[in-house]
Amino acid sequence: MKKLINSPEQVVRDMLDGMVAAHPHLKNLPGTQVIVRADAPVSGKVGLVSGGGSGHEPAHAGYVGKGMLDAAVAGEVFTSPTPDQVLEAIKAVDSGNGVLLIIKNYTGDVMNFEMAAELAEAEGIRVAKVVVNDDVAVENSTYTTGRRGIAGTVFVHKIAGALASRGASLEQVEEVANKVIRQVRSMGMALTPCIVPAAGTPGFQLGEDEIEIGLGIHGEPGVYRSKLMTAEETARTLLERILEDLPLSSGEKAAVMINGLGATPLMELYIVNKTVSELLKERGIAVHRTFVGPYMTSLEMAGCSLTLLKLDEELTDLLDAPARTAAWNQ
Amino acid sequence: MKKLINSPEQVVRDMLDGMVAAHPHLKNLPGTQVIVRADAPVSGKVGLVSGGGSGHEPAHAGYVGKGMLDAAVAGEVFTSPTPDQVLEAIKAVDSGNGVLLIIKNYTGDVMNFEMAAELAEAEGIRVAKVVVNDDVAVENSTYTTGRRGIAGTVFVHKIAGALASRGASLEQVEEVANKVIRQVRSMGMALTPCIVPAAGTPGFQLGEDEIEIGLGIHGEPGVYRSKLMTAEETARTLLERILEDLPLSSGEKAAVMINGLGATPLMELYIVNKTVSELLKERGIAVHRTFVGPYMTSLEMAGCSLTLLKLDEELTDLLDAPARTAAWNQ
Amino acid sequence: MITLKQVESWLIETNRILQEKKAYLTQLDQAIGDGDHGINLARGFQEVAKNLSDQSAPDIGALLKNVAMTLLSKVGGASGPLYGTAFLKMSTALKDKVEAAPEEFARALAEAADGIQMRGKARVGDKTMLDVWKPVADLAVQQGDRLSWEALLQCSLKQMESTRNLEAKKGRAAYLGRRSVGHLDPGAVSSHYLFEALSGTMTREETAG
Amino acid sequence: MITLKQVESWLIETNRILQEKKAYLTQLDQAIGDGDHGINLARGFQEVAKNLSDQSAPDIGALLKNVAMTLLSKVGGASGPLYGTAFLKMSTALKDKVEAAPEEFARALAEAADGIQMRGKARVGDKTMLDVWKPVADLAVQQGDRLSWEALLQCSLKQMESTRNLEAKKGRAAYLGRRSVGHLDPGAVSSHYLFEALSGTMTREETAG
Ligand SMILES: Nc1ncnc2c1ncn2[C@@H]1O[C@H](COP(=O)(O)OP(=O)(O)O)[C@@H](O)[C@H]1O
Ligand SMILES: Nc1ncnc2c1ncn2[C@@H]1O[C@H](COP(=O)(O)OP(=O)(O)O)[C@@H](O)[C@H]1O
Ligand SMILES: [Mg+2]
Ligand SMILES: [Mg+2]
Ligand SMILES: [Mg+2]
Ligand SMILES: [Mg+2]
Repeated sequence: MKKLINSPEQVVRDMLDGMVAAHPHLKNLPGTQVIVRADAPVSGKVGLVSGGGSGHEPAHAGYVGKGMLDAAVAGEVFTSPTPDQVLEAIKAVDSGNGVLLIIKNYTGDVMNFEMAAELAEAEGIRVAKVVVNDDVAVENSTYTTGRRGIAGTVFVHKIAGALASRGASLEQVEEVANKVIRQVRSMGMALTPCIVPAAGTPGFQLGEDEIEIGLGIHGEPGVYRSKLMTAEETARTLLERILEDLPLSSGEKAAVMINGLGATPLMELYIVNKTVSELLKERGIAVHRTFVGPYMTSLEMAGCSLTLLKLDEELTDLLDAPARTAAWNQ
Repeated sequence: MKKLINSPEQVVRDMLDGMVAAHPHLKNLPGTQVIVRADAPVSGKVGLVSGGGSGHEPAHAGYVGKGMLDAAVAGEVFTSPTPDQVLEAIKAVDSGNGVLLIIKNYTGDVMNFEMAAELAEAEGIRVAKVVVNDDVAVENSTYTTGRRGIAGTVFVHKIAGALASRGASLEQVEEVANKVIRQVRSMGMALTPCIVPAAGTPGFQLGEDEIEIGLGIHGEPGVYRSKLMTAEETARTLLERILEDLPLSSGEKAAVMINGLGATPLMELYIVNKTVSELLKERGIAVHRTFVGPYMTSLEMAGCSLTLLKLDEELTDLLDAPARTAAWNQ
Repeated sequence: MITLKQVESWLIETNRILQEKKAYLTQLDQAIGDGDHGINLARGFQEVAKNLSDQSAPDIGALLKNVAMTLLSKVGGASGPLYGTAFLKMSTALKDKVEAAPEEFARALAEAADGIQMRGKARVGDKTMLDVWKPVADLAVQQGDRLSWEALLQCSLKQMESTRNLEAKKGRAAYLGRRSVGHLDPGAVSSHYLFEALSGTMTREETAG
Repeated sequence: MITLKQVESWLIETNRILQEKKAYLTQLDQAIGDGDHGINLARGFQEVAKNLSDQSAPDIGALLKNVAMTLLSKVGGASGPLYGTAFLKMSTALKDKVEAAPEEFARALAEAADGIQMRGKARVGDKTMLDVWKPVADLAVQQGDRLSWEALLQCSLKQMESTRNLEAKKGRAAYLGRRSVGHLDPGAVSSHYLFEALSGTMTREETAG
């Protein structure tokens, strides 16, 4: 295992220290793994809290700042943070206007955030929750765990954050977050596995000409294994599966994210985007904006995910609103 | 070789297509590998042109936009672009106020850009050149090639770009670029090699517990090989070498860049920054801003470089001036 | 009667096994999950064992409440809230008790299993830790004051093994669908270690006592 | 006399060798450079060969000028401007010639070598392509009209080999310092292929003619 780390047990602690050292607009709540805006709580504003296991950087602390999140809770690598930590985040960002929890749909995240919400409500804080489940690779069914939350989560942060910073109510912010969740879909693929530092070995093995399609962001294997494909075939595979689930007709408008999983360089992501943009053009779907880069990673996994967000006027306006964070500035 | 590409011969072409598709503020000069601002030439402004081999994304096209570069010329992977291409860039961005070429110090880049400058001057365009050589890993001597240009180049883009966008003259922009070059130093290290797509095999081999110290950004081997170190030791090694060459006293101010080489995730870069920020604090050096991320990469190489830029009031002001590009927004 | 001391021994023995099996549990989780289960539980129970030696609780209920809070705040992931809830429910069932009759302890286990079901919304057969907890607790309740630790151990082992051929319906392994078949569920295995420790501790103490 | 046709054959033969040695040159460049030398030259000379079959030049000077412009715009890197400059200088020296005497051709080679030196600012012994060009051109000039293609080939080979034990002072290999010793310079090797093709073409044509 070749990593620039000090010790596997320390990675999250060290990373958070390095992060607040780099970004003066962030602070670390003492004794916790919670990163909050240095000016939290922002009075008159609904607080936005997200988080999850670490290893997805810049998610989520990279999205803390004006116009996006108020706090991010970092669990151990690929391990949901615990309820006490989430509670600290909620308390730190509540200005009396209530707090929205943006949760990625994993059993652990949902349970830990739910318990924190119960604890916060017991302390008299109004809490709402939304659960992001954008990953179309996974069968959606009420009998199972349902779909995972992956890169589409970042659009929820952006849009809910923009509305919150305009002074909307908790109910309104929750509503727009749920609208994004209804209109966003993603799917990923991996060229290589990743190594949880404390585990020291890769989560799965892939042959020199094998890839995993429909992969999550926790180093878990994908939905099926395939032969290495060209960037064009990859883009087509991901896009077609997404469009099956989120029908977009000619004339409709979308935002696109080509997300790198950690070790895939921008060059390759742009090559994927070439095909994605061509295919969308063929179908008459207007691309309002395209985001290319590492937005929701999986340690040093090589691969990418594609996210499509169907836009209407409201979402477009909020997507384009200003934001000042470590990983999203506009 | 596992890459998200269509064919090794096509990577640069496909990438540029994907890039202009993603970023409407960019356009590709037809029939070339030149990316220019969509609104070029900007009247009344000195034009800024940079470029080099591809494989360093987001460098350089990711820095084209308001407040930074006017054009970036993309060579084949790790291969300097040719004089005719650079000439097209110069012609496209000259508004009559002259053009500054920002060249990384590699024999090929220097010669190709020089020839282009000669051709442009023959066509009556005023051209100035600066050569960035921030890599302290390499012995500096007039008898040799001298130091390489690596991640520090991005600070030159930012600061010269800011001054140019304020309407300064070619001489003034050249002068401030040279000031940045005098005050910026970098050094890199790699955990893994990278693969030039058309070559298909890694440029060098590293054992499971070996790293290269003093590495460039073209997949060339480093200055020496070492055992795998902790992030702390790595940060210390790079920083000490830099400070030997760029003495910074207590009370002086610097900007810091922790640059990822392509496959190193943000988590690890932040862990490196933890130590860098602590060591600078110990020495009483004030960090004005810290940039963490992939700024000047080397395909899918794992590793990082550290850059320090000594700041005075002028450079601070220009560093903080607005910029709107794909990879640097503020 | 089950004493406070025995419950302490049980937890220390559980920690010992989990530390020993940390890598194995992580391997199991790598196959059909995200590879952190062993790490998560080893971190949590390490802390439980540390707290046991640092401070003493007045009764079984208080002791198990401390354990629950430690697991909730140290484990994370899916297993943190699940194990945390299980111990919280047991602590409520054994509130103020300095010792517990076998049938009281069995009812506490049943409360714990129901807590896991309530929190995780899984059913037996979904290839989760519930596949061990529920049948073991049911057996214990059924046996009442004639509780056999050996029978409980066998049931736990059998249930753990049963997860191998199931298709996961809950938790991270569910994303794999049919590909989850053929692998043991890591949470079922760690739960079995808990019951192995319980049975071992009780048997040893009975023999010794 | 060296004819326009022979110069064309020389370039076609050079391209053939470079395509064949593309991977080898790239390997050499991976060892002490950035691994693109074979790719760069193969791309450039491929285009040269293509242009030769597409259009015909009236004389050697014009032909070599086309070659120079093609290399300048297709090769890139360090070798593009260097080879481009070399051919540009040769084209000037052989301007308007439909055939060239051996001593004229030798002077053109000397101009080319000087062009490489001017452009790259290297000296012989710096472990660059100049280590082949300069001595080969010097020998050719010295031999004048008694130019021996075989001697020229031997000189080129020897000079190419000489780069192995040198420490690089110019180009990318210079960053390696002492670590560059023990490896052939890729540009010296590709330059040798150029002279191998020259010697081969001329010898063959002499024998045939
Ligand atoms: N809904 C659920 N109900 C009961 N047990 C569950 C549920 N979801 C997951 N589990 C258990 O949790 C175990 C995984 O725990 P762990 O690896 O620590 O968490 P995570 O899946 O968040 O990484 C699974 O093996 C399974 O036994
Ligand atoms: N200053 C120089 N003078 C002469 N030849 C040089 C000089 N610098 C480099 N070269 C030659 O160029 C070759 C490398 O070419 P190439 O790999 O195509 O370019 P790059 O180094 O830009 O990748 C070297 O092997 C060397 O022979
Ligand atoms: Mg986990
Ligand atoms: Mg090169
Ligand atoms: Mg797990
Ligand atoms: Mg090269």
